[in-house]
Amino acid sequence: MRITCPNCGERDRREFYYQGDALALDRPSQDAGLSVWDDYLHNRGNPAGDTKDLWFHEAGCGAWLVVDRNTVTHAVHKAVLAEKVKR
Amino acid sequence: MRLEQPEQTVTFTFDGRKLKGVPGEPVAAALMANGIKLVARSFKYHRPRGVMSAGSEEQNALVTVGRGAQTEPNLRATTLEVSEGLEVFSQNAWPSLRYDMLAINDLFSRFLAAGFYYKTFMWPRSFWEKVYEPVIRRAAGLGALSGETNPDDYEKAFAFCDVLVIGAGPAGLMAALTAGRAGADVILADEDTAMGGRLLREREEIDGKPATAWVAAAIQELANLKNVRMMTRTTVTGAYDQGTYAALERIAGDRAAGKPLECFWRIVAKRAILTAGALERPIAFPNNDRPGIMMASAVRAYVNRWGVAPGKSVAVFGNNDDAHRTAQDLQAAGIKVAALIDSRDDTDITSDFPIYTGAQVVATKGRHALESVTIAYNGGRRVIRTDCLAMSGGWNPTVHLTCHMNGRPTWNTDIASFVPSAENVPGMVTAGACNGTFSTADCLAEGAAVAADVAKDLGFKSRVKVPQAEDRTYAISPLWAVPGKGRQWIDFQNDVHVKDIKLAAQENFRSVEHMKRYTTQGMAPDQGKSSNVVALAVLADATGRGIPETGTTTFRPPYVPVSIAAMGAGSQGKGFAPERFTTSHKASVGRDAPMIEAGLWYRPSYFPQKDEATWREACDREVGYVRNAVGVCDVSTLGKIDIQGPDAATLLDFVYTNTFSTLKVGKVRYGLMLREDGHVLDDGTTARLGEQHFVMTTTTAAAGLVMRHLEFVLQALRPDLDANVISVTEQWAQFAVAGPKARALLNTVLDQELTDEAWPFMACGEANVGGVPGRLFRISFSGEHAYEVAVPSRYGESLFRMLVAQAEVMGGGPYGMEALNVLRIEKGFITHAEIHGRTTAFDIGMGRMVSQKKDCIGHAAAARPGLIGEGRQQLVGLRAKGPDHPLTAGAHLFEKDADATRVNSQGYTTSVCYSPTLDTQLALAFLENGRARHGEVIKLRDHLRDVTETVVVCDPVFFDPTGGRARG
Amino acid sequence: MAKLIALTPCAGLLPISLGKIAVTEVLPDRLMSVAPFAGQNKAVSAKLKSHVGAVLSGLNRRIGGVTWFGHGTWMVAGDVALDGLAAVTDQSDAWAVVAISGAGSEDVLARLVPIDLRATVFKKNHVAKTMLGHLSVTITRTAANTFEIMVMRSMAQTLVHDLDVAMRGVAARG
Amino acid sequence: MGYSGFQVIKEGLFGQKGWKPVWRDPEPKAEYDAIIIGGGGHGLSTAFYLAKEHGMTNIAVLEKGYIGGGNIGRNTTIVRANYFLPGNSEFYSHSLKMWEGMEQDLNYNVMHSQRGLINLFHSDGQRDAFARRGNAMINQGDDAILLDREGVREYLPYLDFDNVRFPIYGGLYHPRGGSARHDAVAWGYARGADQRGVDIIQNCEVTGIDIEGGVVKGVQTTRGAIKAKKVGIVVAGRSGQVAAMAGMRLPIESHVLQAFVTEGLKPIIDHVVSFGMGHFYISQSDKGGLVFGGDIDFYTSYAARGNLPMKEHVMDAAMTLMPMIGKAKVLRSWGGIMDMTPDGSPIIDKTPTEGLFIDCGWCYGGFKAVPASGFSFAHLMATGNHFEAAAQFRLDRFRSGVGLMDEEGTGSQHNLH
Repeated sequence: MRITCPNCGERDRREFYYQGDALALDRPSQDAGLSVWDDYLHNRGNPAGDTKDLWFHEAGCGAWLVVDRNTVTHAVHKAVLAEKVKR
Repeated sequence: MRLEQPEQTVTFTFDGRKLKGVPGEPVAAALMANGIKLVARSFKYHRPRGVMSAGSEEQNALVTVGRGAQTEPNLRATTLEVSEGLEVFSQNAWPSLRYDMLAINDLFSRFLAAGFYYKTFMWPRSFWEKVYEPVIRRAAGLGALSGETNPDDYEKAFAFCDVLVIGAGPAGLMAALTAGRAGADVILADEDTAMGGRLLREREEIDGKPATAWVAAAIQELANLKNVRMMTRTTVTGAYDQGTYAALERIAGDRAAGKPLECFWRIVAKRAILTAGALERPIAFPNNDRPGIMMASAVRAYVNRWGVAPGKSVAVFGNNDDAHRTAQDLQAAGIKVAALIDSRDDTDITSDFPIYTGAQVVATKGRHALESVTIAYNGGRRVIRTDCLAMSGGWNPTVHLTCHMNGRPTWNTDIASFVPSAENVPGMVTAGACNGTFSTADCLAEGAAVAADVAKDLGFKSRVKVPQAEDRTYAISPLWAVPGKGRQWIDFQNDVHVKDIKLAAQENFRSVEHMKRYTTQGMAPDQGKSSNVVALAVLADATGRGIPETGTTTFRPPYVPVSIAAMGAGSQGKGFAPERFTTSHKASVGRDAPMIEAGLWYRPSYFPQKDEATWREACDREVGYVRNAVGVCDVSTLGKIDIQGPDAATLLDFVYTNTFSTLKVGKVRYGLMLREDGHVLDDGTTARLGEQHFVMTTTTAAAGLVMRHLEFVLQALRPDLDANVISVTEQWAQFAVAGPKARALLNTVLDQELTDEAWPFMACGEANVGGVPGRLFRISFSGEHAYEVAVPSRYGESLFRMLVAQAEVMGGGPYGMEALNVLRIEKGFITHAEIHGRTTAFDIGMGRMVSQKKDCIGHAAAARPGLIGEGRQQLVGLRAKGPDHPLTAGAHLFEKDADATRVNSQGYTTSVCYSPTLDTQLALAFLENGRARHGEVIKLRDHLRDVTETVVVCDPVFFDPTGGRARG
Repeated sequence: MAKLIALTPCAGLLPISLGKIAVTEVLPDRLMSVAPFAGQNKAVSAKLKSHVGAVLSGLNRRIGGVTWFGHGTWMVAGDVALDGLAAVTDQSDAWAVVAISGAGSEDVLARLVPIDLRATVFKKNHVAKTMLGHLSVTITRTAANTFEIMVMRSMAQTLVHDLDVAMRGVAARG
Repeated sequence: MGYSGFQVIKEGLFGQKGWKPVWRDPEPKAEYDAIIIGGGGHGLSTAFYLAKEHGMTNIAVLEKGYIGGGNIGRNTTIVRANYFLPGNSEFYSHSLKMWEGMEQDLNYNVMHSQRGLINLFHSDGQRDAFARRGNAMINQGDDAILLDREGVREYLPYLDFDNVRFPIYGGLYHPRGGSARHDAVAWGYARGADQRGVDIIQNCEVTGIDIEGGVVKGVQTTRGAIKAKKVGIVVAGRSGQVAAMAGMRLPIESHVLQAFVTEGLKPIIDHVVSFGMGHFYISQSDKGGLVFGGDIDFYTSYAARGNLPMKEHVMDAAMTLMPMIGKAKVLRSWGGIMDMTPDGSPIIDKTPTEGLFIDCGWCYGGFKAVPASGFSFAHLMATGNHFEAAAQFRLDRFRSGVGLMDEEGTGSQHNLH
């Protein structure tokens, strides 16, 4: 798999660390309650199709990316800087 | 027999027999030239087998090459190149290829039908491992590994191109020429020793010249194009996401010259053109596996390309026009054609050799070499004496790579075979025979057209110029199996025959996947390249379905077997992971310290002295340095992260459970970090060097993890925070100087006087060493009066030597990991032995360090009911009965009189040591409700090491509980 | 008075050469990482221009002594004072810097680096944060046949070993 | 018909004509007492034990493709009981005991071979963790032996002990660990269930779950609606999609785990061996192929195929651990889709919908669990109570934090287990 890092350009999958669903960006408040935190930490839509997830260009520029990709075809549609998505 | 005398020959051996061969020709050709027909024994029934093909799809002729550690089993004699001194051995036969004891399996074959082993060998139960299985295992397997360490070099490499052309036959050469001429970066890869594909094997003309001349000209032109890279002996083995292809290159030349044997390529191509050709498939007639029965196209290859006659009197059996070529080529080469047997009634050929149309081979004779075939013809039978039968059941396009990304091929009735479906592998197109396009003229045209389209897509302008070539039609009438007496082999490599597949259908293994798994069809080294379609057809027939409904099994990478050494090149020995060395490494090694792995780092275990017999003696002495004088330890491996910015303190408050915004400049604070799920991530100290400047230390193990975590927080969770983090682990060589004489020692190396007033416990700041600006931290991981002094790494070795020399003057010296561990256990300080990923702040008694005034990572999840409370196993100390009662790490804990069973287990030890300071054995442990049980006597049981001890539960801080020594 | 002796990261490891390819140690005087605070890139560039004669380079580029060094970070060869504008961290001792030069250097790196370093693609003063074998590295093309490679100091030996093996592989092919 | 050596000889003499279908291909009925969605190892064994232990024979297994086509047919066939956290420990211990009688129970040779499993360790810290595990295994009544370096050398002389990046300190030897013929397990259970009257229905994809008033009523399939009062979801790799039909969101991510096999070789690796400094484990099949695997590909995927960097990493580990393996050749690599949970341990539980049950989240340890998982799930479906040895595999443990079984200690990131 190859991902186009917004900083570095297209790179081999081996340069990236994968974390998981991009819902991790939406951290609940401290007092949101167990169920909200359970959803945030554990429960996943886990789609067979397009998904957004978080990757870290660890052996590259060190940017956290939100990658738009397909879990069935492995097509990678887009990668953007996580800090831009968040802002 | 050779058709012409070769210019040059070399000597190689087969099973010890010296033979002449032409350098570079396949061993199969050389064996043939030497009249050797029997070259292998089959997998299951140990039937005598000969060479079947002329390529990497070979099913029968697997051999072993070399001796000792260089032994390489399961090489195909059809692709193995002859060289001087090459030693080739047959395999899977004992005592010899000719007289193989296990051929007895063949006699009992009626009892060894597909899947028979699922139905027996069940009684008595204990016999499976002891009796049945060992016998089966010894009989199974083809070649043997030497069991010795691989002595050869292999390498890996990356390559990039606009267009990867896979296969250099007519379509591939045209594609490469077209794309190359247009200016695209082209890689042309072919698994053969020379470019040209089937044009090297056929008698054909292109542009009025022999095809081989056209090939030579094409290669010359490609070689002159700077943007084209030609890779021979290179098999593209797999297609992966986003245009990544794996390829295996067998490197030509002398093994002894230090050349790598193979190179495993990762090729990234914007586009790929698959021009992999097609493979001829056998016909399943009775006893179609005798040595001397070959693929018709292979016979042409040996005659036309290698100048070797596979037989003296050759018969040809086919169901398609292409088989006719074989007969014609044999005749042209002056080899007797015993018969052309065409299963079709209406075929149109005239010649002066015997032709039987509407005929089928129904029997064969000859144990170690073919002697005759019997054909059914005109309602009767006829025996034809022949020593070689060339068979052709038609052609299977080599669609494999188009299926590597889960694509499925489509059945094409016209050619009775599967062809690639469109859009199988993004960026890859197909042309030529692999696409079901068989005539040379069509292949050339399709290769050029496809490449022109690809070049245009990539922004290049191209002109299509296609040479004139033969445009024969390919007519075929399916013939899969011929009934008769004797087994009709389909998968020669796994000894699967027609009856096996019928039995599978009978037992409801009707799905093609079930049939494959039940009969092992297509699971041998060739992965059913030649046989799968025949098997499908037989299954379709047996289940009353058509072939398209029956479907295919999945082709998966690699296309040809790839050695583990090639894909794992560079990792043997120490190459598996980088090695990290501290600046004091050489000095420590110079003191004979055993260096042990700590993550990727090496750290000294202990520093032995001459009179010491065990590591314990050294360790006790080093502990004594720190407790009584002064010890020096390199702590540079701990992660150091520089944190700067207006929001640096806010960041720290968010990632640590405790508060850092209140920390004063020039001070250090211990911090605890949680994962978002509420368990401990790491701990360490963070120093405030300036209002907006901190330096964080992490454990050695978690340095990378914490760095990634901080970046995650800053970029993904809190981009509103204006702070930057960068690792400075490598910038600073940092040494712990610990013990009552620590200050005195430092005063011998520091440029300014170190005083308790200026440097109280947990102070930090700049300090110069010999004019070099350094940093000093008054922190302690031993519980003693201690400092960590840091200088830029270039001075690390020098400072280490200096500190150690001064320490020795003061009755101290260097200490290693063993002593460091004892010192911290005595003080109840935790490491990742305790914070192993399942512990919470509550468990380690730091619940109160989780500030309730602010949010932090892990705060909410740590409050889950399951993560706190009496039922949790909590950190405690355990004290043994005395110094002669060693405790073991990993032992479980039980109430004093309880049985050592799972339900009774209340905890376990994590770290143990002999404490020379307290002269007893200690352990840190987790114990259910442990904090409330100090003073209780419990049982420690280690089944593995047969240790049972009674121990007293106590506070984990065994030594100096008030911490006066570190402050003093 | 104590006197500390300095050692370079590749002391005892370099130089090495085989055929036309040589690997030598590069010893920058001073390396400072510069990570501008929010909204300060322009101001930092202006200051750098006066300190070291170059502005913050673009992504994946080097200008003079200023090398892009990853997300929001540059490595500056030389002393800088950017108080309040950027996180400035002394990295002078953190990196082993080597140069590989000579015809065939690209082939050596192609055995180790998963990116396209051919001259048509990766030109002079192009920078890549990438891998070399299992190492994280920063690679800059400094001349037609010369690349500069930066690796963490502690891993200098592995870098040199990996280059050495790849050089022998290239040489053996002739 | 019973299978035996006698029968094999008899059929051999009479041209194999007498062998009957191993399972029937019945048409689905309009209604069953219970439906199992998923004809993999766990689903088939659930059906078998529902019939055998609970007398529920009017049941059906619905399989969208062919039975045994999922992870039961794509794994590296390792069978072991070497867990150390309560919850897992007793469950896998129970499972191993069931393996030990499986062939006789099923009258089918699944070639369960207790050739012994050796987990290598490469540091003092790892040794301590393995010691804790080994002691937990013995506490549970299973077997474990702590080997030092020389002890490992006696069993595995071909490992690189001397010139290696991460030297071998020793190993935890689990003599009762081993391997089995994976496909045969599916077929054996299918045959056993079929013989007891269970309908195994292939090419029947469930497209919806009928729920009324919080109670399950049946399923919609590509072959029509089928009613049932009890429905069990056992569809590893697709758990999220099928659970979504019942409005559930699971604590599961799907990840690909690759596996590899070499050509047949004469016996060389007698044990199951696992590396401690990277995910790599290997055994040799009875056919002679070296069967091995590594870590998951790390990113969520349903593609059932793996990437190249992970392949290389696995080969790297092979070469550093046992460099004698270099000249063996990989024939085939494939991927299975794993249900990865936040603690690396499975789920066997009721769902909020009455009559709907779920068995999922086996991560990459599902093969060895096949008998006990089916046994436990059948128990839960038939009686409504959790089987004791599987009682901790609850869905709500993540929410509450009670009874987490994070053997790896890597926390709630699904792909790290």
